[in-house]
Amino acid sequence: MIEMQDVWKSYTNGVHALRGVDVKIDQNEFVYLVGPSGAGKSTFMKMIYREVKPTKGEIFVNGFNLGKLKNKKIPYVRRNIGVVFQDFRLLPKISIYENVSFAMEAIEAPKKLVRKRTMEVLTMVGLKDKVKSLPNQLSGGEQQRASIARAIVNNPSVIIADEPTGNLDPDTSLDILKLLEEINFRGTTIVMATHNKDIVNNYRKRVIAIEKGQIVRDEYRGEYGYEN
Amino acid sequence: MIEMQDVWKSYTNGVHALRGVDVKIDQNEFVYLVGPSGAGKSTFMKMIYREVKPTKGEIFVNGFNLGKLKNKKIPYVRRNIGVVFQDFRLLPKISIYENVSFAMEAIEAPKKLVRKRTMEVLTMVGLKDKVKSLPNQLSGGEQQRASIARAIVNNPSVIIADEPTGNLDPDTSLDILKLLEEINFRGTTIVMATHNKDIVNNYRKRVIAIEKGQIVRDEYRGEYGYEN
Amino acid sequence: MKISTLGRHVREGIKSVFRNGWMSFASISVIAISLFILGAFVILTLNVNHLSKTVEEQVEISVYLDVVESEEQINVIQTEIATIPEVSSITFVPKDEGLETLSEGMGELDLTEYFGESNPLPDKFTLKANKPENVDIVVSKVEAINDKFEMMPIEQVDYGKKTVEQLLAFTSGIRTVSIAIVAGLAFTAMFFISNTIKLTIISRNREISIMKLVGATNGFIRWPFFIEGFMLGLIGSIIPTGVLLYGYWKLIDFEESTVFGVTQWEYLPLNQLTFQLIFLLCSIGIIIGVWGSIISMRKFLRV
Amino acid sequence: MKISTLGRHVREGIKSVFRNGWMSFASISVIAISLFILGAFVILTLNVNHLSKTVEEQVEISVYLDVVESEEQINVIQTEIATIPEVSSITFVPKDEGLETLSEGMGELDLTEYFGESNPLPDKFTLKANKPENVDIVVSKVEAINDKFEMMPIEQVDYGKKTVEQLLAFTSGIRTVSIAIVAGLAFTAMFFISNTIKLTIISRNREISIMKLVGATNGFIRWPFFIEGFMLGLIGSIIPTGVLLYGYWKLIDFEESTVFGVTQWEYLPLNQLTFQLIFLLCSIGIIIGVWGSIISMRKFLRV
Ligand SMILES: Nc1ncnc2c1ncn2[C@@H]1O[C@H](COP(=O)(O)OP(=O)(O)OP(=O)(O)O)[C@@H](O)[C@H]1O
Ligand SMILES: Nc1ncnc2c1ncn2[C@@H]1O[C@H](COP(=O)(O)OP(=O)(O)OP(=O)(O)O)[C@@H](O)[C@H]1O
Ligand SMILES: [Mg+2]
Ligand SMILES: [Mg+2]
Repeated sequence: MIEMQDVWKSYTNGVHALRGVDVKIDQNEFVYLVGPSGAGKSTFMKMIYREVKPTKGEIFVNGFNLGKLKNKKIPYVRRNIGVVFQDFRLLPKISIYENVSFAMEAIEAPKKLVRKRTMEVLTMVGLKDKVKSLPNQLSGGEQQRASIARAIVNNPSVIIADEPTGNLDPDTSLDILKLLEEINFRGTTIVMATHNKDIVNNYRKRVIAIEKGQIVRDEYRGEYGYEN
Repeated sequence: MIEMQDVWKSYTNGVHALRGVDVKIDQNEFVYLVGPSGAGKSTFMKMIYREVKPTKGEIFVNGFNLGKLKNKKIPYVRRNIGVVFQDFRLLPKISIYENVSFAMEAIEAPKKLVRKRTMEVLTMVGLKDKVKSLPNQLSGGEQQRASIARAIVNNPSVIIADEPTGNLDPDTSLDILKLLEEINFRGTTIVMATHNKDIVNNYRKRVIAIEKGQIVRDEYRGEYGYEN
Repeated sequence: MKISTLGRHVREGIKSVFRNGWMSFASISVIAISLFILGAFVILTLNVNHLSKTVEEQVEISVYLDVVESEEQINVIQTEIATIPEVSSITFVPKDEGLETLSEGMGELDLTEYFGESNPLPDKFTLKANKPENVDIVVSKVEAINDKFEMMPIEQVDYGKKTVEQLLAFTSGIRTVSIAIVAGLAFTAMFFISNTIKLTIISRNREISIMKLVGATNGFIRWPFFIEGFMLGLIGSIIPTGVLLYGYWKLIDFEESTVFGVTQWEYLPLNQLTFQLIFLLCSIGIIIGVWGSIISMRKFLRV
Repeated sequence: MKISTLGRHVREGIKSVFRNGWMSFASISVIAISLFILGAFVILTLNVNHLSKTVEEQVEISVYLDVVESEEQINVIQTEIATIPEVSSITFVPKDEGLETLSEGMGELDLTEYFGESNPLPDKFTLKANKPENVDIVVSKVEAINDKFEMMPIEQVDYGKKTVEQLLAFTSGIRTVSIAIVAGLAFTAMFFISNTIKLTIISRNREISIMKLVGATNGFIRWPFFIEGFMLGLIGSIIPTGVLLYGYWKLIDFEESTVFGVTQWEYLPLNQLTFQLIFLLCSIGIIIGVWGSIISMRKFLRV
C-alpha cells in the first residue's frame, strides 16, 4: 500500500532529514513511528501525502507513484489519506464544524451525509459541544481532536497521524487510540508518529524507529525505543 | 508570589473556563498543573501573565495586583515571567536565534550579554545547530525547545510552561525537566501544565489538579491524576 | 461540478466577504475610489471631446463680394455656393451689418458714428462646412466660382486659416492628452485593485495550503475566491458608477437652469455616457477583482 | 531608551522592509503611483495658475483721444496718466497703427485699402494695470483726467469690460477646480497609502501580540515599525518626485526648443516648483507611511 524505495530528503537549507529509507506498509497495518525529536518522523509522513517531495527515491501510495504524479492528480491521492497534523492546521476563520465538513464538501459528498457524518465524528472525539467554536476558542487538546475528526471524516484508506495525542491527557489519549484501533480494524492503514511510551508498550503494533533520518528498527509488536 | 482569590473566567462565547479558583504559589515552588483536556489549565496560566483577564476575582503576581495594573505596566510584569506557550508562538519571519535574543533585547540587555546568553540557552535545549533556521524549518519538538529557550533566557523569577514536553520524546522530555529543576533550584518559581504521567510520578512536586474549571486536588509530592 | 457544489461556492464566497470584514472594506474602498477618479476623468474627457466638436463646428468662412455687385447677382452667387455639398449653411451679411459687427469688436467705440453713410466694407456671405476637415475644400470650391463669371464677383475668401489650424491642433492635442490620462488612470486603477486584492489573499495563504492538504482540488478552492472577487468588484464598481451618474445628472440640471448656471458650454447629455460609464467601470472593477483573486492565489495552489 | 537600542530599531526596521519583500514592494508602488499622479496634477495646476496669471496680465485698457488733439497735448495727457500708480505701462498708438490692427483683426482683408488717406479712427493710448483687479481703478482715474482740462481730451476709455470679467471668472474657476482636484487626489493618495500599510500590518498582528507577550513595551515594538513606515514612505515618495522633476525638466527643454515645441504657452520654470513638489510629495509619503503604520498597530498593541 505504502512503499518507499531508498528515499532521501534534503531541505533547501542543507538539512538531511531522511537518508535512504526503504519501507513497505501493507493495507490494514497499524504502524507506530518513533524516534527522537528531529529524527525525521514528520518528514517521513509528509512524504506520504506529498506535502514534501523526496530529493531522491520513489514512493508508492495506493498504487500511485508519487514522483510521477501530475499536480492535478494530487488532490485525488490525498482524498484517500486522512492527516492529523502535528500543528493541527485548522482553518482559522471558520467553526470546528465547518472545518470538518469542509473535508467532506471537498469530495462533493451529498449534503445530508455531510451533516450527519460531521456531527458523528465530532461526537466521537468528544467535541459535540464545541461545534460552533472557532479554532482559537478551543484548548490545545480540543484543537488536536478537531484535527483528528477531520482526518477520519471521509473514511480514508490511510490515516497519517503526527503525534495525535501530544496535547491530550492519558485518558483522552487512550480514547483516541481505541478509536484509531477500531478504524484500523475496519480496514484502514494507520501510521502514527508518537512519543507516548505507555501507548506503544501497552498496545503493541508494528514499530518503526527512525533516528537521524534512517530506519534503525522495524519490529512487529515492538516496544517503544530507538537506540539499538 | 502568585496568588489567585476566587478567580472566575467566562469567555465571550459563554464558556466558563475557570470557576472560583483560590490558590497560592510561593516563590521557588515547582508546581505541576494537571487535568483533562479542556479543564482550564491554559486559561489558569494565561491569567498569570495576563494574556487573559479574569471575569471576577483578584490575581497577585510578584506583588502586583494584575486587576488594577495599568496597561503600561504590563510589559514590566511579563519580564519577570518566562512563558512556554502550548502553541510555541515563535515569530515566523526571524531565525531561532533572533527569536530568543528578541526577549533579551526587549529588556535592553547589553549587546554582548545578549549574544552569550542566547547561545547558552539554545545550547541547553539542544538547538545549537539550528540557530539560523526559521521556525517553520524546525520539527515540532525543536520549535517547542526554542520556545523553552526563549522563556528561560532572561532568568525570570517565574516560569510558566504549558505542556513543554508535549512534542518531545521521553529522553528529551527528561532533559527539559532536569533543566527546569535546576532553574527551580536556583530560586525560580515554576508552574508547568502537563499530561506526562511518568514525569509527574517520578519527579514528585506539588500537583494542582483542575477539572471543569475548579481545583479538585492540591497535594505536595502528589501523583498524576485528577479524579478524586 | 454538482449544482449543489456551485451553490456552496456562491454561499462561501459571499460569506467570505463578511468574514474578512475589514479586508473586504479596504478592497471595496480602493476599487470604488480608483474607479471614481477614473470615471470622473472619463466624463471630463467625453465632455471635452464634445466641446471641441462643438467649437470646431463653429468655424466660419467669410466670402467677401466685390463692392459693386447688384442684388440679383448676389442671389446667383448664393445659389452657386449652395450647390457645394460640403457647405452646411449660408448666411448673407450686408455691409451695414458687417460694420456693426466690426464696431462691436472694437469694444464700446461706435465705428458707425465715424464712418456715417460712407461704409467702406464689402457685402459678404458667411458659410459653414459640414465637417471641420472640409473647410479647405469649401474654400477652393468657392474660389472656383469666380471662373464661371466674367466679372469675378468674389473679392476674397477668408477663414482665418491660422486660427482654424491652431484650433484643430489644440482640440486634437486635448483629445490625445485626455485619452492618455484616462488610459493611465485605468492602468493605475487596475494596479491598485489587483494589488489590494493580492494583499488580502496573501494573508490567506495558509488557509489555501490547508485546503489543498485536506484534498480539495484547485477548482474547488478557487471558486469561492472567484465569487468573492466578483462581489468585491461588483460592489466596488456599482458605488462610484451610481455616484458619478447621479452627480453628473445633478450638475447638468444645475448648469442648465438659466438662473444658477456658471459655465457657458453645452454638456454631453447624460444618456450618451451612461452606458459607456457603466460598462467601463463595472468591467474594470469586476474583471480585475476576479482576475486579481485568481492570479494571487496561483502560487499558493501549488502545494 | 539607550542609543544602542535605537540602533537596533533602525536596523530592524530596515531589515523588515526586506523581510516583507513582496508587501514592501506593494506598499512602495502604491505610494509611488499615488504620489506620481498627485504630483503630476500639482505641476499641471501650478502651470495653469501661471498661465492664467500671464493671461490676466495681458488685459489692456484703450484710451481713445479726441480726434483733434495736438502732439503737445498728447504728451501732457501721457504724463498725467503716468502719475497713476496702478498703471504699469503706457503705449501710444497713432491712428494709422490702429487701422492696421483693425485690418488684421478682419482676417486677410486689407482695410487700409478701403479707407485710403481718410482714416476715421482716433489716436489712443494702450495701458496696462499692475494687477488685473486694479483695472477698474485705472479706468476711473483716467476718466477723471478729463476734468483737469477744459477741452475734455479723452473721448472714451474702453477695456472690454465683459471680456475681462469673463476671463477673470474663467481663470478663477479653473483655479478653484484644479485646487479641488489636487486636494481630492491628495486625500485619495493618503487613503490609499494608509490603507495599503494597514493591510500589510494587519497580516502581522500575531507577531505584534507575541512580542507583547514576551515583555516588549509598546514603544519597543513600535519603533521598528516607525522606521519601516518611514523607509517605505521615503522610497515611495523619492521615486515619483525624481521622475516628475526630471520629466518636467525634459518637457520644458523640449517645448522651449523652437524646433520641436508644440504648445505656445510659457511653462512655470522648474526651480519655481522643485521645492514645493519635493516638500509636498515627501511629506505626504513619509507622514502617511509612518502614521499609517503607527495607527494600524494600535489595536494590536492592546494585548
Ligand atoms: N522545512 C524545513 N526546512 C529545513 N529543515 C527542516 C524543515 N522541516 C524539518 N527540517 C529539519 O529536518 C529534520 C527532521 O524534521 P522532522 O520534522 O521530520 O522531525 P520529527 O522527527 O518530526 O521531530 P519532532 O518529533 O520534533 O516533531 C529536523 O532536523 C528539522 O530541523
Ligand atoms: N478564547 C476562548 N474563547 C472561548 N472559549 C475558550 C477560549 N479558550 C479556551 N476556551 C475554552 O475554555 C475551556 C478551557 O480551555 P483551556 O485552554 O484552559 O483548557 P486546557 O486545560 O488548557 O486544555 P488542554 O489540555 O486541551 O490544553 C475549554 O473548554 C475551551 O474550549
Ligand atoms: Mg514532527
Ligand atoms: Mg491547554
